[in-house]
Amino acid sequence: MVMVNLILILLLGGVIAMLSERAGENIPRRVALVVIMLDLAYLLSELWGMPSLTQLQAPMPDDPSTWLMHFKAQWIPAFGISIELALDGISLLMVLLTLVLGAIAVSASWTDIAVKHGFFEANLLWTLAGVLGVFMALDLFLFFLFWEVMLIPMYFMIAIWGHENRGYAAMKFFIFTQASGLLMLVATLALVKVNHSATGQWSFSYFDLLNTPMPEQTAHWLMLGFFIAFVVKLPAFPFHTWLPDAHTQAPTAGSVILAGILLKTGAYGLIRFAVPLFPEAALDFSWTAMALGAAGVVYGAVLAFSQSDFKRLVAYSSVSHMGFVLLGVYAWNELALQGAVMQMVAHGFSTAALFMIAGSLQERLHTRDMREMGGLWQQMPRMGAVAMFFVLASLGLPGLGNFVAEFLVLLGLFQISPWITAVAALGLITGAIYSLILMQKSFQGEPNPKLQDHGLVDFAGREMLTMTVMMVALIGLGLYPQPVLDMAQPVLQSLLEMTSVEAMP
Amino acid sequence: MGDMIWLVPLIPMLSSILLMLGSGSLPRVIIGLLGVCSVGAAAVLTLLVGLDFLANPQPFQMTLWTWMQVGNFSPGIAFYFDGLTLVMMSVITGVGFLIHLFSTEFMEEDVSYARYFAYLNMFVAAMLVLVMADNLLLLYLGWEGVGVCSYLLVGFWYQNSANGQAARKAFVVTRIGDTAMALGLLLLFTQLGTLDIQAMMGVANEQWQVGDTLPLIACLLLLGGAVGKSAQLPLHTWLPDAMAGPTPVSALIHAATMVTAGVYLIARTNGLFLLAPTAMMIVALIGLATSLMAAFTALMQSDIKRILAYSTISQIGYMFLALGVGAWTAGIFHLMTHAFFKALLFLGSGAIIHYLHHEHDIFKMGGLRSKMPVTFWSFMIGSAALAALPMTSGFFSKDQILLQAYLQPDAGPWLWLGGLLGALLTAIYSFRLVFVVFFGEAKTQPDGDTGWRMALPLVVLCGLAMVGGYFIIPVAEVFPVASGEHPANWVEYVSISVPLMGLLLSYLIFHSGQLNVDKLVNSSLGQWLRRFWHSGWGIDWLYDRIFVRPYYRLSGIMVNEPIDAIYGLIVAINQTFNHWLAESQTGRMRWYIASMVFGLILVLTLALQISAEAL
Amino acid sequence: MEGLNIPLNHILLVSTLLFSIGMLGLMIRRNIIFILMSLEVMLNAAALAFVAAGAHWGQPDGQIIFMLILTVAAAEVAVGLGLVLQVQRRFKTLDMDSANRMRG
Amino acid sequence: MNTGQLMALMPILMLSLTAVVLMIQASIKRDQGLAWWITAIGFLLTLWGAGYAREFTQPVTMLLMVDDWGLFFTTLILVASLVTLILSKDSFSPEGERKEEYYLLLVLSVLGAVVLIQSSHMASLLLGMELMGVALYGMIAFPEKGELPLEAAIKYLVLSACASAMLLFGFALIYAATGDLSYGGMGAKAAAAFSQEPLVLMAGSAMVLAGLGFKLSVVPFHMWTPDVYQGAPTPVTGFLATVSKGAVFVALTRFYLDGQLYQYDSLIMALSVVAMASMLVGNWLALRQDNIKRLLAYSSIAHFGYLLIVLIALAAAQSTMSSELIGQAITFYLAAYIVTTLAAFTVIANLAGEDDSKSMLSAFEGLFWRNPVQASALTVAMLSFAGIPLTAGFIGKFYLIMLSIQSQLWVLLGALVLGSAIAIYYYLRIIFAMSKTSGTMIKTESRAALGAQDIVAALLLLLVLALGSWPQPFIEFAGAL
Repeated sequence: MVMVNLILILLLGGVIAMLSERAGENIPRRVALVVIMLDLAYLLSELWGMPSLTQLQAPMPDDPSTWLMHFKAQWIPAFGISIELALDGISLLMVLLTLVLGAIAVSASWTDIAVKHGFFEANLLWTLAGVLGVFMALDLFLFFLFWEVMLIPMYFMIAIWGHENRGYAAMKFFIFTQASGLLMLVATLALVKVNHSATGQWSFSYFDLLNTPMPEQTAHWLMLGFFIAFVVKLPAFPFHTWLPDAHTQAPTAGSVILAGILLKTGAYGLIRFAVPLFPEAALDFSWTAMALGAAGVVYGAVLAFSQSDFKRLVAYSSVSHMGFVLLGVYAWNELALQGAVMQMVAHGFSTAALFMIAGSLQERLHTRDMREMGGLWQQMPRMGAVAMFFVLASLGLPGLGNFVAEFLVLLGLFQISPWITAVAALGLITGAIYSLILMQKSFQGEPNPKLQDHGLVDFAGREMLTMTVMMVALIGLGLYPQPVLDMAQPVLQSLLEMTSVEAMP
Repeated sequence: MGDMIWLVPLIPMLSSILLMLGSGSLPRVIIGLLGVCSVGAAAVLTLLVGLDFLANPQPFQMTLWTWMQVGNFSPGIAFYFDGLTLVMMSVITGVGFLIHLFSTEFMEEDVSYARYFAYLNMFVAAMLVLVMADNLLLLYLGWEGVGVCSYLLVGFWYQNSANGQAARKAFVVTRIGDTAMALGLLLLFTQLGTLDIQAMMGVANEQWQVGDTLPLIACLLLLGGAVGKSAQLPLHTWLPDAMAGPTPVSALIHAATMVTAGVYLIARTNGLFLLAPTAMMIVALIGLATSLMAAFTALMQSDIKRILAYSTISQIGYMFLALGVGAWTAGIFHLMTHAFFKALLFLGSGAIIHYLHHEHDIFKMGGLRSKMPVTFWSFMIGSAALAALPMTSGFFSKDQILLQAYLQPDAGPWLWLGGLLGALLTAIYSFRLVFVVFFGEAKTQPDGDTGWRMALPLVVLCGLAMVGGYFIIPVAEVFPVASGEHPANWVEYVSISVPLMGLLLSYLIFHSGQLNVDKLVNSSLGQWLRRFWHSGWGIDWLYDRIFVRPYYRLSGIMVNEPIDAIYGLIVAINQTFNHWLAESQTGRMRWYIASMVFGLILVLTLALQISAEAL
Repeated sequence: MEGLNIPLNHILLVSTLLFSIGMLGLMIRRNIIFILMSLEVMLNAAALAFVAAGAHWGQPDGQIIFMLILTVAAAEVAVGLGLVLQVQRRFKTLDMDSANRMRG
Repeated sequence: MNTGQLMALMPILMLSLTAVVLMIQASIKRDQGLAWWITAIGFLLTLWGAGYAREFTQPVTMLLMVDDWGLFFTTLILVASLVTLILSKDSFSPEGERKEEYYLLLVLSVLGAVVLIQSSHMASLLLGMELMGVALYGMIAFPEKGELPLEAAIKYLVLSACASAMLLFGFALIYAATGDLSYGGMGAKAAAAFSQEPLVLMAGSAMVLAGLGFKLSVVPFHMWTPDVYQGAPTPVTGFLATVSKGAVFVALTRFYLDGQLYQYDSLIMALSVVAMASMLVGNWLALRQDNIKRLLAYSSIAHFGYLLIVLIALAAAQSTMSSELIGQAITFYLAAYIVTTLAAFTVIANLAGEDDSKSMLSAFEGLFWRNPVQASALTVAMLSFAGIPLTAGFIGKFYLIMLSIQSQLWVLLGALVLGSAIAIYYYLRIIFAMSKTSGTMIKTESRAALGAQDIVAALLLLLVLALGSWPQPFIEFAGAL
């Protein structure tokens, strides 16, 4: 019930936030912040007394009681569809990330949103609710439902509060994800059908659908359906082209949520569903997937370098970074998987922060074009320093979270294929190139004379607080990632065991 | 005392963080004090720990916490302390302290005083982590950390985009090496199951035979990192450009400490390199080639800092040569003495630049001998040590390198000859610098000579550059015992005399003018060589054509997302269908009826044809 | 009936022909009146086929349907003619090709 | 005919009664308010009658088949008619006079639809369809002003009559081949007829499909749809889209099932081609349409293309597995489609009225901020059309995909997925237009009270969401039919 409540709090909070606009324009964002904090506090208080948290056991796929939390209620018994939510280490990590970044996104929307504050915050909260659902749902029907429904408020966030080209971007985002979602729906239903033929039972439950026996050919096709849906969201090369537009056009808070959380649902889906449901097919497919991942790493980096739009550059850097996640998942050993999970968390913070910086710049300069910037450090040293920090994080400076992630991925990947690792490692070089050019064009270089009398305001309290949270998080992840690793470890362990048994019949 | 070593990097780090946080509000005095004293404290601590160690030379390891643990991969935030660590720490904190002190005066006028010291302190911290690291991953952390600090400091005056360009070049070029090194780490872990340096070398010795392919690949990958960081061929091009940073930065990072990290890395992993004689040979050859290439280039430069930069490249080449021939101790020894005299030279040049209104061109200087006596003597001593004139610190270290190179079994004499040529050139260009800048007629008037905060480091470094050669570095335990062989005496005599010849030549050419080389220089071949050498053997040009421009062109092509064009095509197809079909909706009823008739015929055809087949 | 021993298929052929003629008329005629007439032809073609089939099976159903078709056709034409009046009034023409304000 | 059969005919009787009362009323005193009420009460009575008749389900002569399934759709159609009625009240109020005939036509058309739904014989099908159609011509052409309704009506009349002719000719051929006019009889004799006169039987069936296909506006019999949708008064468009199409599809299903047409591969092939063409062409046509009524016309083409999958799946299911899903699928999809379409047309009728320029997309800009209830209803309707979860349309699509997988109709499934992917674009365009904030945005004025249309829209909105998010009761209900 805790998990249902978590989602309900956000849903209702959204309604309250929307209605609260009548009380004043600046009320909704406070409401939203309170709601998210409440949700977080609720989750933490529920976890507090949980003895299993200190010594997480491996969640067995065939035994829901070994999971941290499990909830199941009938929903559409005609098809064996139930409201089944469960929480294990990885889900918990993602849920925590979602809530923290959600709060950060509210902070990002503080001054960014000019109209319809209430509806904006409502959409934000609803998106978060949908994402939580995605991370917790273990009924495939329910998962698909959250997967699709979370896009709608996100669509509104881009379409209503986005920048100059918002219509196009929102549409592209929605169509890419929906069209790929259709494939997943087809694959899901086919999987259920196969399971139905085998057992005579309708069931959408993850636990029932694991180990569904099916011919190799079928497994390949079904796996592909899931795979495409997830890698579009991830996004992986060559399905990434919605991302630069959506990220660039979204309002800051939208970009934060998109990059910080929504992309992770794709990675989560791969780890949770695409591979475990079809272990053999995934194994056969892993070379293609890893090739796509490596291509994405390099391609995203090259594209990032060619951009002159601040946000677009950051967006392409996401493509590059998520390539590592794809590599990590399909290397499918403990090191690489830990790296992928780590990357999900670390990238969430680093990219969210960069988008917030981009948003702050746009708010102050009314442009994202880096050709209009230059030498901003002089007027906004704090923002410059913060930007430098996150740029360094994004290029994988050891000591910060992203490095741990990328290194673990590469380490795991190396055991599978040194050559793909070598290609992916090119991303470290190209990553440095685009990251540094970002700093050069915006904060360094000759100050743009046009901006001299702009009276630019440096980061102040609220912004610094938000940034500090993320900086501390990244340093913590970089120097002592163990808590995160420990949370994910038992889950990955059981996934690995399960699939390895499958792979060797 | 040993369990305090974690404080050594921590103090400068904390100071750096404090300086960053308080950059807007702290008064300058506090900033200076914080910056200098933190490194001073680190130096004192190092000294104390070092004394302890010398009394009881027992290497020890200290784990602060496990950095991460995934399966059997569990690198720690852990330090390892032995003689080599001590030498490196002493150089870093000692020379670092002096340079910090120097900087308080040098940077006095700068608006970003706090930022400067924050970066510089952070650099010291990172460098300390690098040399103290117990495992390669933590070493990599320090390694990248110093790279970032170098980037930040080279581009310290960020408003000039040329500086930014230089800084990025420094970072990216070294990153290429670093990536190779990272791959090396991956390979080592995958093969040996650990990244703890000591344990790893042990496993490697058990698992691999001398001459195996895997250690060769691993060593070459590590060498890639070392080559990048230490500015050796083919990744040396960033160092001359990195001179865009403030001069004390050049002294600290690009002469004394960071650029020698590659040497340290190879020395630290000597156990691996011993398993790969081919890699050792490559190290030696790279070192020799770099040292000669850079020496020739230094000879042609007119920018005082670039001369010193190429000289640094050249000297590190010597160190590589030493490592390559197995003269580990000599290499580290040269590292130390080089740190003394090159820091001295850089600081000296910093003083000149500071008081000469940021003049870099040595041909616009001249006759500074009397105006800046402290600087003059610094340069004299520094150049003497650089040229390895007898009794200077450089002499002892370089002499050892050359002698051991001679003993290298495969190509010893050739390496030795190459080294000699380099030594000759070194002597020529270093005294060329002295003669041109300090003798002759005065062309620019300096504002005065150094204040005490600049003078003191110079004087101390002068002393170190003179007597540093008598130090005995406690690394005997770290490296395998060298063979007790000695080459024939004539080898030694030749080695000693060559620098002196260089000095003489330099005197004759650049001071007395008795040896006129104008004709040679002005010949077409001479001109060509001059340009060729001046440009650093055209390597920058080559890289620009092979890598930089194609990358820009590629990104220029890609800016509009070729992949998106595919989706654009899909959209266009749909739009075309939409267009055609919308055209078909003419609004004319007869046309609609025609469509229905067509439909009827279609349905009838489908229905009838197949049933006819079924008959 | 018995006297005229025409095979069913022949009548069906004739009615098909009639139907096709009606359809052709629909396609080539512009005048709304002629269009309505063509429709009548088509409906009657169907009716003819029904009658013939009814005769073939010896059932009254065919004739009944024929009557229904007559009624239906009458209703269609009645409404149709009503609309024709309106068309004439508003468009000032009976040319159906000119009534194409809606398209695309 | 016994009493039970009479009771089974209760809905038809009630509607006929209403029609008679309306005529009498019009001849006594012309009062459109009263006529509206009579119609409304008549519909409510019929609703009751439909419930009442559930006790007496049975075949009534050979012409009509009164069963639960048909009664359910009767109910659904009556609900749709009630909504049409409510919408018509405002839509036609500027017309002023002669409204009574409109209501009469409405009642007659509904009567036709009910007969059509319950028909089990070619004659009743013909009568029901023509009654419904002829009344519809009148309804479409009802507005006195403007040329579009007239143009729409005449086009519909001519094309529809042409389609009727095809249908009738098809019937004649089938009759000629089998010698039976009732579906059941025809089905029973079809197998024998197929071996003797395959060409005549197939040609007849194909022509019937073509004729019914016209009413469902599947490609290539779709051309009339946009023009009629656009030209007809909006409530009538809604009526056409829901009642007329729904009833015809039910009739088609009965004919197809009882006539055992699913046995013939060639017919399945023809149906498949038509279905696929409809899915793709419909969506492509809608892609850049700016008139929302035309857009919905095109979208309906695609939707009936989707729906045909069920009939095709039936063919495969018959040979392989139980057809339990199939009945549910038709019921659910059609119900979802009707409810969703009603929601959409309710909003459009309210906003656009009879002004053609107001049904352009640009007129919907910023609707979210002007009228959140209506905008939400339209948004949910669009999401339901697009098949987004939590809406009724999603469950419908769920069934279709499930059926395609079960029957392994991969090509059709591919077309369904492709079509749905294309469709997202134009549904989203509408939503995007409504959410625009730019331009001269009037701040939401506090509206006095919710109008009747708002309530209808809100109810339909809730119904769409309820069907989508809690479908279990309805699935059970549909399964029991």
